[in-house]
Amino acid sequence: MEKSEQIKLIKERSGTDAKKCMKCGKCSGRCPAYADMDIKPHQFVSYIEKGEIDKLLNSKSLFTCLTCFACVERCPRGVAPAAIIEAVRQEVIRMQGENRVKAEEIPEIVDDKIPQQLLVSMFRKYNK
Amino acid sequence: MKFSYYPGCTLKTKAKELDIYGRKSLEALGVDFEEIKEWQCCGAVYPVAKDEVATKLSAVRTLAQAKEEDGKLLTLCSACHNVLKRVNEDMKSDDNMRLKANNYLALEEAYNGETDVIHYLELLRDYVGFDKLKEKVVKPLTGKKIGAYYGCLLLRPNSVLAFDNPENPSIIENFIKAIGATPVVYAMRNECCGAYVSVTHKEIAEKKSANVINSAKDAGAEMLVTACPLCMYNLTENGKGAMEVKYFTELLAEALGVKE
Amino acid sequence: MQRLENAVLSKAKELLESGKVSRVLGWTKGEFCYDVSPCVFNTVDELKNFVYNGFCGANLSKYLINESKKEGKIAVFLKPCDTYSYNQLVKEHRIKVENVYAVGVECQGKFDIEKFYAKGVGFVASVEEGLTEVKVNGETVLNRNDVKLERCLVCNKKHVAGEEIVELNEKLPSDSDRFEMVKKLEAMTADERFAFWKKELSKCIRCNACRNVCPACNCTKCVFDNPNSEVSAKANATSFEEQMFHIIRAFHVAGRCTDCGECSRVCPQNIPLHLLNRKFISDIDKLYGEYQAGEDTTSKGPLTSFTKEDAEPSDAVGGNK
Amino acid sequence: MQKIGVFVCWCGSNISATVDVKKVAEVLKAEPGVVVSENYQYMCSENGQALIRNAIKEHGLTGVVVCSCSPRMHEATFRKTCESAGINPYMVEIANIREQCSWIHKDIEEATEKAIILGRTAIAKLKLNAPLTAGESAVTKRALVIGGGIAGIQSALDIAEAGFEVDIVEQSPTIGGNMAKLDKTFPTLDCAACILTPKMVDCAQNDKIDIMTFSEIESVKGFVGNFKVEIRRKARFVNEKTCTGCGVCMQKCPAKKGLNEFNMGLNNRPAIYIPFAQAIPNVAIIDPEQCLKIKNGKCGLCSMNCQVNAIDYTMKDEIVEREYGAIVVATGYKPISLENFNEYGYDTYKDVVTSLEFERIMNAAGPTNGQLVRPSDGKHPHVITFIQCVGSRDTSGCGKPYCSKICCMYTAKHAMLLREKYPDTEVHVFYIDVRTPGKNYDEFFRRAVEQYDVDYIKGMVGKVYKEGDKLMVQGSDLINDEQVIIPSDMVVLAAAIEPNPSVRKIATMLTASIDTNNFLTEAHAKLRPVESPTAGIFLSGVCQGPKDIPETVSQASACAAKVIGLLAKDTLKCNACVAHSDEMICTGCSVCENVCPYGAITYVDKEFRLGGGKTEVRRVAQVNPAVCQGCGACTVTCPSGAMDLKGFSTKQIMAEVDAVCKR
Amino acid sequence: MQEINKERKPLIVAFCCNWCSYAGADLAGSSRLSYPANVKIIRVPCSCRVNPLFILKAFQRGADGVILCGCHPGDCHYTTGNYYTRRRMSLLFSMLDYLGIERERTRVEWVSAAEGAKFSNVMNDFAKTINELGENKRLEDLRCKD
Repeated sequence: MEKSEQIKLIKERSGTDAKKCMKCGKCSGRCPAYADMDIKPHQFVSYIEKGEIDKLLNSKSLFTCLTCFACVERCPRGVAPAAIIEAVRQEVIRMQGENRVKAEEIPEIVDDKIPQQLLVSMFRKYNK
Repeated sequence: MKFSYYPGCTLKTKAKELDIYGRKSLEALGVDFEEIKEWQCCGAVYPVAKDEVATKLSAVRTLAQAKEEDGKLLTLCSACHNVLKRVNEDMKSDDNMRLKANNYLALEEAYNGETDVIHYLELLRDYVGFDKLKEKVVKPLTGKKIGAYYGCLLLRPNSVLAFDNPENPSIIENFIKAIGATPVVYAMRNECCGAYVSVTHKEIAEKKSANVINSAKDAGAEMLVTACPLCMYNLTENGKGAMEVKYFTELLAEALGVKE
Repeated sequence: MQRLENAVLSKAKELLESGKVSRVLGWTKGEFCYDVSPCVFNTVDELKNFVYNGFCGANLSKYLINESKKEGKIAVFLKPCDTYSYNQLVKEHRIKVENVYAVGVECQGKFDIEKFYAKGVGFVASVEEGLTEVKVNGETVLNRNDVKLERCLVCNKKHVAGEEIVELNEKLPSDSDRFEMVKKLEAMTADERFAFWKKELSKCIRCNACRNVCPACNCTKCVFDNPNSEVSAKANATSFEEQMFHIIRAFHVAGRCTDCGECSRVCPQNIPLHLLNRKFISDIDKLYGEYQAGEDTTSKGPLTSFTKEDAEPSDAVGGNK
Repeated sequence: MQKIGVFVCWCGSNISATVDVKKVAEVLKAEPGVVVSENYQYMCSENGQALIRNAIKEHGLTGVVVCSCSPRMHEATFRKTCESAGINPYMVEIANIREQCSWIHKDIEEATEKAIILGRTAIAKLKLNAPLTAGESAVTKRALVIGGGIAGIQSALDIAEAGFEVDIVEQSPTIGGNMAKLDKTFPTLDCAACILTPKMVDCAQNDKIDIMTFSEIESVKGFVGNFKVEIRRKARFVNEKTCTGCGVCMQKCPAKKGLNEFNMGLNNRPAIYIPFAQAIPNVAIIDPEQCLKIKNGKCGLCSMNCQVNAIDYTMKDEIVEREYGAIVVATGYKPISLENFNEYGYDTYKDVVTSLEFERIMNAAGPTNGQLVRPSDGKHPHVITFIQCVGSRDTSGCGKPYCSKICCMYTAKHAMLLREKYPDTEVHVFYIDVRTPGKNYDEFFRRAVEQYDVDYIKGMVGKVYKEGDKLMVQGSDLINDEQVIIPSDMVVLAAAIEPNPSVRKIATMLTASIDTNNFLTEAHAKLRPVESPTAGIFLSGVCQGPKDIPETVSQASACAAKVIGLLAKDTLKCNACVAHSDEMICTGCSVCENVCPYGAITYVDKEFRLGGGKTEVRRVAQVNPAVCQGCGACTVTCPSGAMDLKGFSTKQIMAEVDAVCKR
Repeated sequence: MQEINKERKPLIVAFCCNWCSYAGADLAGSSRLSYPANVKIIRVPCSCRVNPLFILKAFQRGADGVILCGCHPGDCHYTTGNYYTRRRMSLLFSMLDYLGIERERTRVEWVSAAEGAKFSNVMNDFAKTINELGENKRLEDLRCKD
C-alpha cells in the first residue's frame, strides 16, 4: 500500500479532522497519561497532519493512552486526538504478528479478582 | 413502562453486588423491570475507529432486542452504558454504520437507534427522582463521608452520553445526599482509574488509582462509590486497599433496607 | 361509520342551534352516494342534506377565504389533511380566524370512485364503511385501502388546528412512503423521465381544475390570467406551455403546498400532479430539513428563509441522469 | 407610441475597430419606434451629448438608447444629458457594446451582429420604461444612540458637537459601560476613570444630549430620516430630577445584601444605591427585589431620610415616544458565562476569577480598595496564573469561534501591573498565540516579558484543581515539550466577550442584519464599516465586532460623522427603482415581508370598490419607497405577481429575454 | 432579420446581478478576456430578481442554456438576495432535471466584480457544455417558433 493511501485510511478511520487543530496544546494539558507517553496527544494530531506516520506506528503511547477521552472532551476545535491514537493503534494491531497479548499468557497475570470486562477490553485494545 | 434490565457479563460473575443490590433496590422502589431477553456482551469497549462494524454488532443486537421490548434499556456498568449508548448514537446518526449493521443482522425490522439507553443513576434521577428516593430511604447512611467516583465512561464524550456536566458533575453527589450520607467533592473524581492498561502496565494503573484515592482522602472522603467493575478493580487492587470502594447499588440497597 | 356521520351532524346542529355559529360549511348529498359536494348550511333544516362519508374528499378550507369575510361566524369541518391547508391560509392572512369555528373530523381515508370501478363494481349505489373494509351495494366486500385515494394511502397527518375534534376511532397509521413514486422517477434516466412527463402533461386540457381547487392557489388574480405577467395564455399554443404552467404552478406553491393532494383528485385527465409538488417537498426536506407546510401558523417557509451553508444548485440537483 | 433615438458610440476605435457602428445604427433605425439613429466618435463628450440633446428636441424623442460602454460607466452621464433636454432620466437604456462586445470579440461580423441584438434588446426594454421620479423624504434632525458605553458616549458627543440633538438610551442605571469598570488602559496605562468620567460629565452637561438610563427600546417604526421609537423608561423608584445623589439613603438602607453589579458581584450593595461614585446621572435607584418596603411594605427608611422627597415606591414604567433621523447602535459586550468551562473551576473555586473581576479587584475604587487579595480568604496571593482564550477561538460549541481581540493586551497589562505593584508575585500566562497588532502594542507585551519577568507559557490549561491551599494549574508547555502543574494562589481567566444579549432583539426591531455570533453586520466590510445595510442605522463599537478602546472611539467618531452627514440634509432622495405592489392583485399573504432585508414592506387593510356600490376590505402590501433598495427579492417570492420592480419590471425583463432570443 | 439569420448556433442567456457579476463581465471585457458571442447578458439588480419564469421563458423562446450569476453568498449588495436565489434555483433546477430536461442546461455561478477571469472562464466552459449538448432538442419540438 502506498504510504499516502495508508495515511488517508488512518485519517478516515479516526473520523476526525486534524486540520481543525489550532495547536493550543489543551489536549496534552488535560491528558492524565502524559507522563507515560513518548509522543503526546497534540503531537499525534500534528504528525498525522504532516504525514509522519512511521513515528506514530512505533510509539509507546499507543498502548499507554487510556482512551479516557479527556482530550476529546476539552478540545476547543472539536478535534479528537484519542480517535487518532486509536486509528493508529488499529493500524498496528491489525498487522501480522502484532498482537500484544497472547491468550496463553493470561493465567499468569490474572488474579482472581480481575473482572471479565477488563480482560475483554484489554484484548480489544491490544489484539486484532 | 417496563425497563429492559441489562446486566452485562461482569455483573454475573465478579461484580455480583452491583447486580444483586441493583435488582433488590429496583424492586423496593417499585420500578417495573425485567432482564432483557437473550442479551449478549456489549463488547466491553466502544470501538472508536470508524471502520469497525463487526465489533459493534453485539451491542446493536441488544439494542434492537430492547426496542422490541419497551424501548428502555437500563444499564448499570459504566462500560456497558458507554458502549451501548455510543453504538446507539451511531445507529441513529452514522449512515454507513446503520446500513452495514442492518444489512449484516438482517433483523425483521431495521434498527435505527430507537431505543433509549438509560443508566441506573439516570433512572434514579429522572424517573424515580432523588426527592422520591429520599422518602423511601429507611436506613439513611447519616454521617458517612462518601466520595463519588465518576471516572471516564459515564461522562465522556458528553456530546453523546449527555449524562452530566463532564467537568463538574453532580448526579452521584445528589444520590449520596438522597441516601442520607455526605458527599465529598474532590478534584480527581472524573479522572481515569487506569482502565485496561492495568494488565500490561500495572505501574500506570497504580499511579492513576493512587491519584484518585489521594485526592479523595485529602478532601476528607472515607469511602468511594462507583458504578464500574473495572474502576472497582483498579481502585481496590491497584489502590492497595487504601480506601474502601463500594458499588452505588450496594449503598442504595442498604439505605432502602433491602441489603440482607 | 354511520355513527361518525351522526356525530358530525349532531355537532353541526348543536353549533347552529346554540347560536355559536350562524352557518356551517360541510358537504351535501348529491344524486348518488359518491357525488357529494361542499355546501354552506344556514339553518338546522337545511342540514337534512348534510353528509359525511368516504366520498367527502373535498378540502373545505379554501372556501373559508370568502366565507369568513361574511357576516357572522361559520363552523367548518376539517379532516386532518385539511387542517394543514387551514393553518397555511391563516398564516397567509387569507382567513379571518375570528369568524371561524373549526372542528376537526375523523378521517380514515377517502375514496377514489375510479378504484371501485377498477375492482369491477359497475355502479356504486351504497357503501357501508368499516375501518378496514367497505361493503359496496350491500354485497361486495372490499379492502378499504384498495379504494382509497392515493393521498390517503400515504397519509399520516394529524389534526393541527380546530377548536375541537369529532373522532370516534383513532386514525389508522400508514406505513407507505409518500415519496416512493418521486424516488422511482428520480431513479429513471432523464430520457425516461422526459417521456413520462411528456405523456402525462400532454393530456392537460388547461381546465384549471387543479388551480381552482388548490388551497395554496388562492390569488385574487392568477399570473396566468394576468396579461401583465407575460405568461398569461388564453389556450395552450404548445405543450411547452403546459409544462410551464405546471412547473410555475408547482413553484408558486413550493414551500406552501401542504401535500393535500386535491390537484390530483380533481384532475379530469388523471395527471399525477401531486408528483410535482412532492418533488419540491422531498427536495426541501432533503436540502433544508424536514418542513411540513401548515403545521403551524407562524413559521417562515423554506423559500423565504435560508442558511449560509445551504447547498449550491449544482449540488442540489440529484437523481439519475 | 414612443419616439426612440438610438445613439451608437465609436468610443474612438475601442468599439468601431470590431463593431461596424454604421451598420448597427442603420439596422437599428429600421426597428419599430426608432425615429432617429446616429453614430458618433465619442458620445460621452460634450459634442456627443449635444448631439443627443439636439435630437431629442428636433424629433421630440420620448426615449433614448445609447449603444456604448458599460452602463456602470456612463449611464448616469446620459441620464443627466436627457434630463437637461427635458425627458425623464429613466427613459434611457444603455446597450453595452464595448465591455461585453467589442472588447471580447475579434470577428467583426460576429461582433456587429451581437451589437445589433444588444441594441434591439435595449430598445425592447425601453419601450416598456416609464418615467420614474425618485421620491424625497424629510429628515428628522435628531439622533438616537442605543447604549451608553464609551462608544455611545463618543458618538453622542460628536453628533451634539455638530449641533444636532442626541438621545442616549442606556439599559443600566448609569452610562459608562464596561470601560467605567476598568482600572488602567493599555498600552499607555492611564487610568480608565480619569479619561472616561470627564466625557460622561460632558454628556450630562451638553444641552443637546438627553440621557435616558435604566431604559430600553420598546419598538422601532419608520425608516431612514423618519424613525419613530418607543422607549421604556423603567421605574427606578427615585425621582431623577429631584434626587441630588447625596447618598444618605444608601447609608440608612437596612437591606444590604444585593450583589454589587458594578463590582461584578464581588461585594454587596444596599437595596437603594448609586452604582458608583462618578455615575451619570448621579442619582439613586431602588432594586425592587431587595427593597423591604416594596417587597413587604415594611421599612421606608430611605424615604424618611430623603431631604428632597425623591423616593416614590409606587413608580411605574413609562413609555416615551421620540422621533429620530438616524439611529446608532452601541450596545457593546459582556464576558461570556463560563458554565461550559468547568475544567478551569470557575464555579467551584472562589479564587478563580474572570479578567473583568480582576479589574475590579485591582481598582482603587473596587471592592478591595485596590488591595490585591484572594476572594476566598482575603490573603495576599503570591502566584497568579492567567489563562487566555477561555472560550475564544472555540469551535467545539462550548465557546465562541472568533478571537476576542482584547484579551492578549489586557492580560499583558494585568501581568505588568501586578509585577509593578507587587514585586513579590510570580505571574504565569498560558497562551495559544499572543496577538498584538496595533501601535505600541507588541512593545507593550514584550515589556511584560522582558522588564517585568512575566512567565509566558505557550500551551493551554487542561485542568485546574485544588490541592490543599493551592490551585493546581495543569497545562501544556509546548515549547519545553512538557506537562506543567503550577501551584497557584489565584487564577485569572480571560473570558471571551460576546455582544450584549439585548442586541438580537434590538437588531430585529431595526431590521439590521446580524451574524451567527450576534455581531451586527456592516453594509460593506471594508468600504462601509460603520453603516448597517439598513439605511439610517449606524454601528458603533463592539456591537459590530471585538474592539479595544482606541478602535472603539475611532469607530464611534466615524459613525458620528456618517450620522452628521445624514442629519445635515433636509431631505433624502430615494432610490427610484423600487418595488411596488399592485393592490388589485395583492392577496396580503405576507410572504414578501419575509424576504425583504430592509423591512420596507408593511400591510394595510384597505377598502376597495367592487362596483354596484359594494366595497370590500382587503389586506394589501405597501412598499415604502424611502426604505426599499430595489433588490427584487419580493417580486419572485410573490405568488400572485402583484409585486413588481420599477425599472426592472417583469415585462421589461421578459421583453429583453424575447429580444435576446430572437433569431 | 434576414442578414443575421444564418446557421443556428446554440444560444446562451446569462442573467447577471448589477453589483458583482455584471461588473465581473465588464472587467472581463476591459481585460480583453474573450468568451463566445452567443452569450447574451441581461442585467438585473440582484440575482434574486430572477424569476423562474424568466428562465423558462428563455428556453421557450429558443435559448439552449441559461446561466444565472450573482455575488458570492455572503457578499450580496442587498445582504441576503443570493441566499434566496440559491434555494430557488436549487429547487427549480432539480425540478427541470426531474422533468427530464438536461441538467447541464442550467447553471448558477457566483462571480464577484473582481473575477473578470472567472467570468470569462465560466462562460467559455458553459458555452462548451452547451455546444456539446447541442440544440435544446428536448424542447425543440415543444417549442413555440415565432
